[in-house]
Amino acid sequence: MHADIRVETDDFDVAEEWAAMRARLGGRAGAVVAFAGIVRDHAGTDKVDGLFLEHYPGMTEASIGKILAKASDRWELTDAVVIHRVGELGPRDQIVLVLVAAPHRGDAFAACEFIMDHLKTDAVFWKKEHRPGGDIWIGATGGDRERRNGW
Amino acid sequence: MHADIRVETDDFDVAEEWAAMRARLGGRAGAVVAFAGIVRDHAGTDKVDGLFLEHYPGMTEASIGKILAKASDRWELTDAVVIHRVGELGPRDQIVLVLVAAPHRGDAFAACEFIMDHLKTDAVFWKKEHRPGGDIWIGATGGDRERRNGW
Amino acid sequence: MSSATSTVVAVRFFGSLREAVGCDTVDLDIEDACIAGVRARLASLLRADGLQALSGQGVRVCVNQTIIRGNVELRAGDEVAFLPPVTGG
Amino acid sequence: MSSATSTVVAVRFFGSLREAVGCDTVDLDIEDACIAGVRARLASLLRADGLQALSGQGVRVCVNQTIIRGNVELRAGDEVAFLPPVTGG
Repeated sequence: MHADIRVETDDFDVAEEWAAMRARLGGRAGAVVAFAGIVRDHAGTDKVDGLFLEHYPGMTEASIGKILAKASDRWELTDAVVIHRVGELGPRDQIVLVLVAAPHRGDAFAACEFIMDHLKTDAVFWKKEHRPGGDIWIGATGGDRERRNGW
Repeated sequence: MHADIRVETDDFDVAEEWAAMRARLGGRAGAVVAFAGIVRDHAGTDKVDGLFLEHYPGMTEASIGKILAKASDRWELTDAVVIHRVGELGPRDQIVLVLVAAPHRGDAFAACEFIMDHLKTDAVFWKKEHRPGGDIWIGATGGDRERRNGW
Repeated sequence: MSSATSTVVAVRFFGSLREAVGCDTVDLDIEDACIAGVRARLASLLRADGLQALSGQGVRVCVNQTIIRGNVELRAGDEVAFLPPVTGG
Repeated sequence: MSSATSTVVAVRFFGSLREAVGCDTVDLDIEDACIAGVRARLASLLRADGLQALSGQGVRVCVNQTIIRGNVELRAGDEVAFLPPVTGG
């Protein structure tokens, strides 16, 4: 499996990543699934003016690598790319991209969602939301942990 | 929900569709999931030289519309695009694109997979595979029906 | 169900049925303005294997792009279609 | 566990802990070359609220980017990090 993990402050270009993955695919891959996370302008009923994302260079990439390895053990995948942004992000900014290719669509869907659910709970990032009432550091929610533990 | 259904012989450009959807998203959408189906060069152990896809203009689009309506009843979606190609396709050609945006990632993943599973069984298309031993018309497989009935 | 005057309907065949019948669309002048009338007319036109394919497992019949079951009445200009089992994506 | 010679390790704080402590990275000269020695040294440096945050629920300690449990020995040049609960995406 080709795997690519990047943590960057710059925005990513889904088109470019998609085209690069497609160029790597042989005739074996029948399915590509992409997930992009986008910063919302609210959390529950609270307005959110933006986010600050922090990571631990080296350890963060390794934590994502472990998630990809688990996914690759569990499903037949041909390619996986994870790009996660850090730094200051505003509403509507892209924050994360997970791109997976597989021979069969069931594997591609499951692996992409598995990777995303584990990024929320197991990847080494810290997220602070800028709300009108002040900044709040966010932990993985109970719902996030339930989703992860469901796998 | 914004919905867009297209059945065309021309290839589609994922980058263009993704950008157009992103431009339509307000601050409410936190998740975009895309599925692209790609023609494989084999089916089981048989080599596949290509496909011919046929549709029933009008009825095919309506059958996809019903699938999107079911998905939209079941999950909170902000946008859905389905593009399905018809005509002659070769190995590695793109065949179908399903793009879904939603406030939450669970809804986007579930709806995209639901739509794709139902396209396989309920959308009005006929598919012929060109194999070295001759052409074969393909029906939805038992696996396809199981996946659909699992929803 | 039968009428003295004749009724012209369009009959379409898709996928494997189009190949089995050897025809895409045919305008049929039917005496009995219903699906049974279409089948009777086709029986006098088609070769046995093409006709048999139309009664194959999973074949569905549409009138004006809506799947119907059993026999229904038809009017002039109606479009009847024979659909083999579908598969997309 | 204690040694007569002192050991310099880098200590890093992330996320809410970085803010609570008011510092990103500090090089500590510790007498007792282990995690307990780091904590003892931090107790003499930090304000009470910063120190308390380091013992908060879900805080994990890493040595050279590997999460450890309990006390472990340290060598000169080791990197110790205090991580609050993570959340990505």
